Amino acid sequence: MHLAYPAVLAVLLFSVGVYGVLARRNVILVLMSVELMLNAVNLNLVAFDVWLRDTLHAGQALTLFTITIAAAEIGLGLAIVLLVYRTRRTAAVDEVTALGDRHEADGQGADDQGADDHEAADAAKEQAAA
Amino acid sequence: MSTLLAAAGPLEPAARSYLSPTGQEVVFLLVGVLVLGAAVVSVTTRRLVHAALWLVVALGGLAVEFLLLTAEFVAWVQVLVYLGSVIVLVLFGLMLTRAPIGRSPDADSGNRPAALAVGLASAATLVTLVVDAFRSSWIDLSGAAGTTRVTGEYLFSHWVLPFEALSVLLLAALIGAIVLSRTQGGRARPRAGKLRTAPTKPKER
Amino acid sequence: MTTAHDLGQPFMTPLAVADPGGLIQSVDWVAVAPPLIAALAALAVLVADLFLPEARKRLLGWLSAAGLLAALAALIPLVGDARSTFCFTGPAGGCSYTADHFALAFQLLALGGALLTVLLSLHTVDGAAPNSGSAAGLPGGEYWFLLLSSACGAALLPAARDLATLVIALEVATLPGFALVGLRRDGRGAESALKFFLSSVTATAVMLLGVSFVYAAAGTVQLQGIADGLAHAPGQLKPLAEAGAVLTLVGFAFKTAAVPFHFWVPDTYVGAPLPVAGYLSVVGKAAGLSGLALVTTLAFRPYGHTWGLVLAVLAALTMTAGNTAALRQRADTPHGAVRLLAWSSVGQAGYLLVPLAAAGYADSAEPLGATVAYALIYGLVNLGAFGVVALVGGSGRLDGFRGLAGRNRWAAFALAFFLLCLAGLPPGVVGLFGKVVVFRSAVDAGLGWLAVVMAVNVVIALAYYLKWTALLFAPSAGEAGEAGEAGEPAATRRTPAGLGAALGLAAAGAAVLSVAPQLVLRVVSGSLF
Amino acid sequence: MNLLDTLLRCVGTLVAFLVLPLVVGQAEHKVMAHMQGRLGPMYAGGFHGWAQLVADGVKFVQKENIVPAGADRKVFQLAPAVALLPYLLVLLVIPVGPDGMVGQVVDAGIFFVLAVMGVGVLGALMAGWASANKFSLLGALRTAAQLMSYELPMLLAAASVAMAAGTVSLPGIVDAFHWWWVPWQLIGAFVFFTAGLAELQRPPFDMPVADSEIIFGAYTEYTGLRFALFLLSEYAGIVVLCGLTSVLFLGGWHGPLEDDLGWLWTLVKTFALAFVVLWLRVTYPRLREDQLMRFAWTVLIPLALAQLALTGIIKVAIS
Repeated sequence: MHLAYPAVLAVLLFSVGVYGVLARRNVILVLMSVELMLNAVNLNLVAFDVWLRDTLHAGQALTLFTITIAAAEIGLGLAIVLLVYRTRRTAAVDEVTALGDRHEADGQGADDQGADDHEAADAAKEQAAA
Repeated sequence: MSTLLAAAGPLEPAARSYLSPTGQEVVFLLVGVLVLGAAVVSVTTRRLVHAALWLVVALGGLAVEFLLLTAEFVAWVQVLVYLGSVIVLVLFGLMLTRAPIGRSPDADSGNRPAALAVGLASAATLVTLVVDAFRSSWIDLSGAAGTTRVTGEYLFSHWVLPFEALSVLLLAALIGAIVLSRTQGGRARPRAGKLRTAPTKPKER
Repeated sequence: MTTAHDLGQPFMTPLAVADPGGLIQSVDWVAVAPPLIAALAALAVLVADLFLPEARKRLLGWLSAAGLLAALAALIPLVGDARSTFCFTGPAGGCSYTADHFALAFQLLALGGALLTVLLSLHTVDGAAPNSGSAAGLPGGEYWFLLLSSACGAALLPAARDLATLVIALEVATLPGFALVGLRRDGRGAESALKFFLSSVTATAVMLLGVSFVYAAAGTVQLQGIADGLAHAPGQLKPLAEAGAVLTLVGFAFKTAAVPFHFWVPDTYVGAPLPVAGYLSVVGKAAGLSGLALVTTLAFRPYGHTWGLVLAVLAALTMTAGNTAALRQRADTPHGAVRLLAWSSVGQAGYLLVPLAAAGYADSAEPLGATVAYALIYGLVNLGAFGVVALVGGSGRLDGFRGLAGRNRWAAFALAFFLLCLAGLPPGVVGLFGKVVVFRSAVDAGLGWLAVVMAVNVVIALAYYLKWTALLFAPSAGEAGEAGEAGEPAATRRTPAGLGAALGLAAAGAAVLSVAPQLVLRVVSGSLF
Repeated sequence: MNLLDTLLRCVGTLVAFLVLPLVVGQAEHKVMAHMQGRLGPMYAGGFHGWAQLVADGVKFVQKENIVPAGADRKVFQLAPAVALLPYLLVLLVIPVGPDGMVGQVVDAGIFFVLAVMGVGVLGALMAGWASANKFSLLGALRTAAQLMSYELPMLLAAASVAMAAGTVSLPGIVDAFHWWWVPWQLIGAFVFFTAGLAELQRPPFDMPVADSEIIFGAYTEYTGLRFALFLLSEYAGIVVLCGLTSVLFLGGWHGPLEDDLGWLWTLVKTFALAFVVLWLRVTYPRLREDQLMRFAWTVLIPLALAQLALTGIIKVAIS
């Protein structure tokens, strides 16, 4: 098999993943795009491993490791997303901005966080009532 | 699976040319187009759960590609981990964050044109790079490079250290995920079916 | 087989098991002891957490500290000759793990930094943490476990000698960090964790793509083998190899928070529990830095001038961006102190990159010594600064530090000392020496322009460090108005034992090094690999 | 192996896939009835109601296929297939008799089986989400959680057998079998079978699909043929689980006259286990959702780990 086939497929997949990471707004969709990128890398590694006839099988070993890393990342990542959703009631990347650099003076004071959480709780109540 | 693959095409690379692809190459290309198409739909569709399901198609197709590249063990691990666990977790996450049926307003952000430009640019660069580098390289698929026995041998004769480090990683991820998804003060919640002695209200946050 | 020959790949024999007994790699347990002990301690803490009654949970913190001390002690027998283990039983040879001077120095930094962090977080973990702004404390057992496993990864990383181990060690060092950042389980922590997580995973994916390209071009993932492979790679694969090298650097640059991969730093540090922020700023950065040093000086040696230039530009950008942003921090923003430290740590990362760039130009690993020395100094002092901020607590505004000398003299003196060390002014002589060493490495390598940029940056940094120091000794204006929200009670509270010990250790260390800087500067002269 | 041979094996597997679940289903009717002191279906087909399930099938086909208005049509319609197909694939690799009496030899048999069976959970998730019904969604989430939790002990138990046999190929494992493996791997067999039962959501592990609790969980909105497909997948699952358990832990085709009657032994063992599955349904009360989870994590996984350790120790002692 021509090596260019898997290699081109891999880089195209990777680019699709890059597009997804940049274009998506929902955090879980971003995570899925990252998975696409990682899978592209896996295809690359397997193809190179077979091509090189590597006696150490570094490519396949690294592929297995990458798959495991991806699983670990997605597990932890979803836990984080759910945590954000629970406290902020959103899963959109660009709505999670409470910590940005604020150069304009904001008079909220030390407990702005508390206010945030209360807002979230209120929103939740409204949703439940609706 | 070997017989199924054998039915697909001769294992020996007969002629090395772009113009007369072997049966295996044809299958690889067809599956590749499917994978790529599914991936594109997965990152562009505005229905959240559909995106995840298209991702299933893409990742499953990749498992087939691994099989075609004789990496059998990797292919099964791909199915086991990605299709059986990762996607299920993703769907779980989508459903717990209230994925609506139909189009979702918060699927895409405003910078799609920029993202498209970056994606196309990276695709163009990388494809040029790869095609240029591998224009005269062929894979010889005659040896079985990825059976379970071979995999076991190389993992445990060469890659013990990263393998052990991975176990730390997995345990840390597991504990981290559990502790993050536990609600605050969740240790002593009343079990269903038992009488509550006092109304359990979470302490003021 | 013919394909490999056509492209000049080293000939590889088909897989054959030489002897069944040699199937499993032999292990030198002494050499791997430091990360191993950290991992075992992590497990021990996790199991102990299950069985200890609620009242005894405090012991877990001390157990973690003991584990890290033991891991540090395990470094001592390794001083001297380099020892390698987990060697490949093939014709190619090479090892996955090597405990040489470089590895030991960074392991010292990682494990020592983790130990200081444990001491810093002892009082944050048990019970209600008064300075975190939320009533919920941190879940003890899990906190220590995650911290220790991250430290294990950070200790494994500098000794890793192949890309697979390197990548996994980097993940082991970072991944528990995501959970640690969000461990308070409130909105702020979750947001920080999310930002940290998303940008880090993306960087990992990009880095892995680079690794795959490098693997294709060099035919191996062992660092030494990559250097040989790249040197002899056919011309056709050169662009691929270069692209791979650049993409790999991106991943590590992200972990060191080099510009333009730094945007996650301030938000993450602010939302994280303070000791965790300190930990990330020191150990997380050390992990990324050691990986960067290994990859560049060992694996990508043939492309020294290319990445030398890239790193030099990165260093200049990083220190400038970090320091200017730190300068623009206003005194009344919430969490301003942490934000300032975060930006200053970005700036410091710029200094740390300078010797790496110099190593590319000088075509030897010699300038790396400056990075090691500076990283050790920076780690000690920066953790100390985070410790004082944790001690003072309150809203974390810079205004809250006004007149600290009047309320808590020792804390004020300690913070002032740490800040002066970071700035590089007497009496913080050690910071000054560190900067001089870094400076010299740049000049020696012929990077005059970088030296100038660095000098300008040191001056910029002086401004905000001195401003903060001055604030400590200024009379408290508007006592009554400030008292309510600046955390007055927190400042007059008795210093918790762990925090005090950590501050004492850091201050004593910095002071000793200021008197006798040759202790750490000796690293500069010796050979690292 | 030529194309004809491959085709023949595929057809054989398909026939087994269509017939065996029906046999189990019919057996369930009659066995349950007799255990409860009833007769069960007696009329369809004449002799003891043997054609009852065929009649049921005809009825299901005639029913209207309803897709709820708010549902996601495509996913809703696709879900039964996703739930059913993995079992067909798994059946393809289960060896029935010695000397290649198997649909398709897969080198990494155990891995293949567990990997493919894990995909089935997607069907339940798709069905539950696409139904636009909160009970369905809840049931689907419970199903997914349950399947993910029980996947791990199943994997560990299977790993123990693979370790004992020194291979992960299913025919290879049966080849290596000795009678004393039964006591040796007893704990593993228990864990595997129980976890498999939970993966099938058979009673007593049927909390996610309990009709009296959350009105059939993910399958609430399904009618007609699609519902029948879900039912079929449950019975196919029983066949697959029992077949796997007998191959992995009970020696598959081993028994008297195994050269000629090997296939019969496999079938006998499979159906004996299937009988146990039915028996359990009649005997045990349903586990509560939290008990279900706790059972997986605090009972089965430690047991599986213990079995793994035991296997390792004895394996080292033997060699």
